[in-house]
Amino acid sequence: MAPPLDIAGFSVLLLLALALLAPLLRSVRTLQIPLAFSLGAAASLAAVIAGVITVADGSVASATLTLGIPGLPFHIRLDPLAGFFLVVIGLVGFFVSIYSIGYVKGYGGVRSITQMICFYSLFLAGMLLVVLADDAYFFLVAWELMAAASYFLVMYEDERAENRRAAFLYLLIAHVGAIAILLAFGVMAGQSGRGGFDGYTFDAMRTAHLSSGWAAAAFFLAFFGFAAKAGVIPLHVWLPEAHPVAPSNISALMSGVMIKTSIYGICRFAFDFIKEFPWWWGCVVLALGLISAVMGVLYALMQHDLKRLLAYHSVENIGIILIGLGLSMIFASFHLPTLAALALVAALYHTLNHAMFKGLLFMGAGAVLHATHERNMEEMGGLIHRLPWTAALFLIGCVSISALPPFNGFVSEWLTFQAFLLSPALPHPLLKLLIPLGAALLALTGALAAACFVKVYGVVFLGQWRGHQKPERIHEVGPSMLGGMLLTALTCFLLGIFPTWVIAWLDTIPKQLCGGRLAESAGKFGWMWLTPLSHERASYSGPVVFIGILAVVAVTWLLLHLRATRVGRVPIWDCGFAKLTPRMQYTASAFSMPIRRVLGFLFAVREQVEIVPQTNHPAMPGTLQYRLRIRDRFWNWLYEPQGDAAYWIARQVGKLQQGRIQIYLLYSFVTLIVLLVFLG
Amino acid sequence: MTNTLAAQINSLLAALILLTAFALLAQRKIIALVHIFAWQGFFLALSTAVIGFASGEHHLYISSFLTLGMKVILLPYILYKLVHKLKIHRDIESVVNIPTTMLLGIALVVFSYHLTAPIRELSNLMTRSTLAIALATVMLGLLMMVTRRHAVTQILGFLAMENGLFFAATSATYGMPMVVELGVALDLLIAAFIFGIFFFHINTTFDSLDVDQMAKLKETD
Amino acid sequence: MSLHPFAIELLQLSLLLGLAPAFAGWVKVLKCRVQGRTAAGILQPYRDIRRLFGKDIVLAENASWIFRFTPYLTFGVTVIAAGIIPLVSVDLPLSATADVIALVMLFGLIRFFTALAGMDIGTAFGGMGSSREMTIASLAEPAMLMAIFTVSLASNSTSLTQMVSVMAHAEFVIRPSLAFALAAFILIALAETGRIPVDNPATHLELTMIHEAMILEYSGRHLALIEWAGMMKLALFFALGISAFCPWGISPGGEIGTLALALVMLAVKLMVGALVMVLIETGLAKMRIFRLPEYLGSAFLLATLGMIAFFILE
Amino acid sequence: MILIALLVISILVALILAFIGDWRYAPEVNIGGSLLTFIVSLVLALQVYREGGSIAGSTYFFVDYLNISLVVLTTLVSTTTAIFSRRYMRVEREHGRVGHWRMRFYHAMFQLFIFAMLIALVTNNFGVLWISMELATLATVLLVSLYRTPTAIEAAWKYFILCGVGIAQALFGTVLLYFAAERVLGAGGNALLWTNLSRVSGELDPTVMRLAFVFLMVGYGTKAGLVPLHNWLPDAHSEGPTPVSAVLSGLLLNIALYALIRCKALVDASLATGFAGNIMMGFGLLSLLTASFSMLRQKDIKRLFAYSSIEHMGIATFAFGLGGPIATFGGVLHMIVHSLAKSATFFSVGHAAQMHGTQEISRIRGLIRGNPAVGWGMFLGVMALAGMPPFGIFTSEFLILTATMKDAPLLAPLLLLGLTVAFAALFRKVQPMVTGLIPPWQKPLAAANIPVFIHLALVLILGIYLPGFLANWFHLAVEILK
Repeated sequence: MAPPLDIAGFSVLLLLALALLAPLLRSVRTLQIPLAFSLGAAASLAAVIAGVITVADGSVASATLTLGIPGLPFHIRLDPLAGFFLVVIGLVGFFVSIYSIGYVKGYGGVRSITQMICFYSLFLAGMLLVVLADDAYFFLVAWELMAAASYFLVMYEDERAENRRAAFLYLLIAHVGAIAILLAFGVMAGQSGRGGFDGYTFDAMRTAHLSSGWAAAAFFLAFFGFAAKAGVIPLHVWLPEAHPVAPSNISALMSGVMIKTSIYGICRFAFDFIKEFPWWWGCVVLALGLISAVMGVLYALMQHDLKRLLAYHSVENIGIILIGLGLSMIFASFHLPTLAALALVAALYHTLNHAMFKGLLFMGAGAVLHATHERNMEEMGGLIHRLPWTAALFLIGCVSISALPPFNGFVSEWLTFQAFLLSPALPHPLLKLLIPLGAALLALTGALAAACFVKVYGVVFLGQWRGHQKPERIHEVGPSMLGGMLLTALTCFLLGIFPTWVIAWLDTIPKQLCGGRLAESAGKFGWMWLTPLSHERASYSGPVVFIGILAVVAVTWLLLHLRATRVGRVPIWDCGFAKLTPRMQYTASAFSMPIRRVLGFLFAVREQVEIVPQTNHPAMPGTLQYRLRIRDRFWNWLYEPQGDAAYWIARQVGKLQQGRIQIYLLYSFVTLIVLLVFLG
Repeated sequence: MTNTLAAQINSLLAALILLTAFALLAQRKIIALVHIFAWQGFFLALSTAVIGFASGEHHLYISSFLTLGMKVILLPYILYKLVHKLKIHRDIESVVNIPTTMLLGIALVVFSYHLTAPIRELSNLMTRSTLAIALATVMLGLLMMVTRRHAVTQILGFLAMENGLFFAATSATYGMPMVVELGVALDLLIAAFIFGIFFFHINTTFDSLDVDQMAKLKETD
Repeated sequence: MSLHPFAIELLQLSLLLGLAPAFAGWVKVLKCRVQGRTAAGILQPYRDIRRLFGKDIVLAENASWIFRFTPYLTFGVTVIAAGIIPLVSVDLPLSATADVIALVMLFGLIRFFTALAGMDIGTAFGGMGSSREMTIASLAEPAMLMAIFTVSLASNSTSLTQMVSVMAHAEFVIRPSLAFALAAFILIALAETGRIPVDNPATHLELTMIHEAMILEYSGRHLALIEWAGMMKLALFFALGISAFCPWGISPGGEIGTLALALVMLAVKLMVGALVMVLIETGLAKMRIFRLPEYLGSAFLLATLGMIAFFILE
Repeated sequence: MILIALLVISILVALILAFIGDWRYAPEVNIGGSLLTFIVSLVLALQVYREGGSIAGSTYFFVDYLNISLVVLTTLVSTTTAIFSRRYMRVEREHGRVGHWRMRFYHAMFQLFIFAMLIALVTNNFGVLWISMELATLATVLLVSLYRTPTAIEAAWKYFILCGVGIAQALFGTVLLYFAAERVLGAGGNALLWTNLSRVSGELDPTVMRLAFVFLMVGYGTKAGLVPLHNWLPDAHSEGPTPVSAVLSGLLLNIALYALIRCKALVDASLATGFAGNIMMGFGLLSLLTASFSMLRQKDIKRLFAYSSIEHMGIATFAFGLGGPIATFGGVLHMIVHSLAKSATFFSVGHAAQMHGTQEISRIRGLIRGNPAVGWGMFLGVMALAGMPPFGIFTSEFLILTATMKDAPLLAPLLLLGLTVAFAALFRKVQPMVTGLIPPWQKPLAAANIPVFIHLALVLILGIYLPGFLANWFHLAVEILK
């Protein structure tokens, strides 16, 4: 069996080759899409294998390519952390590639499939390389490759203005982040004490000893950059713009894995490079995580564009992941390795889980879009009758993301809760007190997420069709799309049922990063029982819960069906109201109205009600129009001022170029004089 | 002829050059400006010759002749012709308040003296004290270009700067190496050719040589 | 002699399954007495359920499988939950399958599907019910967990058996943190089980109903399952409160004697608890939905105070 | 002597072109001549590489690692530009914007310009360097005003006057330099030779050198288009024919910067302080910030890229000012990749303007759909200019930024600001032009794509695979500047 690094390298090369040869594939006409995406799937699978092996045996392998600047050739390295993210990227990549075979067909004839294939594989390759890179330069190259490829994919339907706008915003914020990361590397290299190009290797940064000030500078520059990519509030504004307008298979990749690469980066910087850091770093990460989680889910609740809503949920889940990371950093800074390990595992586990169910949900949204050509939830309803399979799979996604047992989202959130409740172990009195309060916010997030997905599923799949076009036109999507979703859903389920195995597998990462281990305590009672620290503390058994519920349901069902009872199908009763029309159903906006009322102060909400009173009786309005506009407050708090400032400065600068040559001569004259004066 | 005498003559000529520079700043009539410029060239050539004679640097004669040929005869002639061809020999340019310009000019002279003082200490040439004048001439030429609005006067300012540079070369180091001198002369020639063309273009497109009309390319709003 | 743990498990399950309606009946009786009405008797709920099981099912045309699946799931999850909370003995095998957080999430699962069922038919009422239910839940759940976390911090564990045994063997002292937490828990329990002042189980007035609005379209055995599960849920919340905050007398093992004692204690506690709830319900009127945030907020405040008190005073 | 051959060829071609005038194969002659110089320069480069160090061609000319790399660059870009201008100027003629006489003039002046730049690069004598800089200016002045439109003439006039004045100051600086050198090396031509000066630079008198550097800085800074001496640049670049803009941006600015860093090397040696470096860093930052903010409001596509040239010159100047092996390496690399990317971008810009019959950004739309090669050419070129990897400009900016973070961390935020604004401005302007649907007024065009993609390929290669010999080449160049 080839060493994992080779397998990973093979997968990357395969993808790059695919990107380069995409134009040639055009010759195989109908086979073009299946061929390309099955190659993509194969590459992803290879990445998964490489990752799984590496994480399992905790091996570290590195190599140096002949590319790059001499003196600074491209270094690649595959350690458990990298391996784990290979698995995340690879798994979603695999499922999405399968899904894409069907999905991309929809673009056939309309747009350049070659372009899609090319950037798709570049995008995957970029993400894999980000994880594999082992020197600052190569990392940034991969990082920007990823950004650029996804930028072009967001631009894929570029005749629509919203796509162009979103793509621009996305690329801009991504680039600012990239420069921040670059500066962070600059700090590390500068302080690493190694001269020349040698300082840019990650080895140098691992061995670097930074003064606390420089360390903080490096970490927070990097954190800023990664947060910009992850969509941490308040740097999230691009995310709900870019993810919805991208093709859905791309949205799945972006939301599912791309934003996770920044989690990888934060782990690298904090645990691998800097290692020794003060506790308040963790607090900052934790705080931002909490804010992102709560605000993210609240904004999500306010949306009625399906994909936009899912995008805001990515903000929320990144928040949850950061909560785990922050806790882990806090514990690590007080040298509590086991607790740090628990929090870190929680974070990583949620990373994996979110990748799965968010991928699943975006694929589902894609299927809905594919079938209805509609993103506005207010125009949907009752799709469970038209798309039974999609509906079933989407439901699994909803249950998982709502952190409900027995699916995977629950396990990682449960672990995060456990980490929260370990705060008494901290020597710092204030933290002891404050951290559990964070748990309440996490609980709030979970509950709101559940509410939000009841809304999504209820409005999109349940009830009656609200749209204008005939619902009979809508048909279930093809096998490859269903297949991709099915596999993802299955993974969600397995990750929820067998956490002990996953944790045992993950164990090498906390061991490598914060010296703590979890496996033997977590799996002490066998695969059925998950006991993170000890069985007295807490225990959970996915299998038993699942089997138990299943058994009871089955038994009751059987008992109740011994006697044949008639099931009469009748019109809706609804307390005997007559003439019920689909327009009378609760809409998405209506569903979230109570929460909008309760927490409205967090948004820039503008509600308008126009009543046109009927002529004969004022109490009976003829028509009633209701308009609702909800804007992200961060726009006019943070972004608009910046833009205005930039243009103001630009106007001032423009005055330099005012046309008369004498003035220009004066500039040069004055410059000369000034320089001469300040010469002495 | 002793070096002291040569030095004195040279200083005298330097003074005259400075005077002409100020005259250029002050003069309103285009045609007169051309004459003053010619005089400046003449003094320049003369001083170069004197220095060459006194210091025995005979290549200075060549540059002296070059100067005479170019800046006293050729360029003024070209300008004269152009001015007549373009029928602007009567033009009187409105110059923004001359006294201030003069004061500025004096300030510049003082400033350039202050700048060249340390160099003066280093040098042991008899011409070392005139370097200040040379720099002053350069700056006055620049000042002229800033204050004037007529294409021809701007060119004259430019040429005055060139004079100053040439004078600086002679006074600081008894002239640049020959190849450089020749090259500069060549460039000057081409430049003359080009601004000649320009005068026609500008005149035909804007039917006047007032450069203030050429302010279309701007970014203010 | 002592019972085998699994025997205890079975005992507890059958007790809850069997006696939950009786408990619900008991509550109704009490309520009638307090409000000066004549009661239908403790056994009324049994009759209701039997009648419903007997009936045929009437389904709206566009009801999907989710609508039909929900009652079974609700019932199943409730039964599992019933097996998890230790009532009479600490030595409860199933109790390890889910700690208190998982338990809350299990109730969340029920709510999730009930709300979906509410939206499945596509009526205004169903949507309204689901919307309100989820809103209230999302405000209640944090407070709920905070209240419980106080206890789990005190017993530094989230596993129910551990919490119970720690609390049971703690010498009886007034712990301000627990007092606060208990108060919060009661408020939340009222909200979660859909009682006044949050919801009114005995109404079908569109403006007041929340939980009822979601299950409006149910009939026959589906409704029976939901009702039954609801009664068990009520009992379970009492049980949860009792075992979290005042588990005294619960049997450490399986000896018949202690078990018997524990049973008696439990019965007494339940009755008292029911009385308390009835008094609250009679004393208060149902709130407007948009006053609920204040109500739940105060519950959250109490829970938080409890936690702070734990760190500061203990 | 190859070196002489290089110069002779270009001047001969210039004369021939002036002679044959608007013969229908004149463009091919132009291309051939440039190609020939390119090949010769390659040979020369090979020789330098084999013999190592610097070849003193004669007392007047010499070649070392630094200027040979620029020579090769110059000849290469001039070749590709010639190829581009063949198509481009044909279209211009069809549109009737240039006539018979002007074509002759255009070709002759183009080669003369190349000739001047080559001399400036390979000369050993600071005086001659100055002369050839002036010559290069004069050669391009009338190219800028080729179209004879009022704005073109205005631009050319400003270019002529401002650069003339600037260069005059440089001459004064040279005089002072000569003054300082003469007192060490004695009078006569040898006192201005780089080879001698660099040998004795330690002994040059600091006060004089300080004074000299100020004048040289202002002088050559004007030609390098550093703020606040830059005002001629956007006008000249936007009004001239696109091939001229390409070489002005791509080459002439480089030459000016080259002169500047040569002077800096001497001044640093004699002063042994950061004086020159600080001044250059100041100019660099100012240029970067001013230019990037100006880009936000440009309405004319060629002005936009003119400002981006200022921005990149600013970055390079800053890098050289910062000094140190990594930053200087970055600076040299930046000069090269920038001129490749910028001229490539100008090529596509020229065609885009021809397709839409205007240089107004707001009227150029849907390029990729209209003409994929042009559209992608411009898009990729802009990505390169904006500093996106894997293009070479990212490499140099990476090195410069990280070096800044090490040596002058407090300036890093300013760089960050400048680069961000420039990035935003570029994409804000260019994205709408290349994407979207084809506007009705767009006309099809047979574009010259080879030059664009040659350049972009080179920039790409320099970004992901800098060949070993090239790298230590640059390292040696950096050594020279120490």
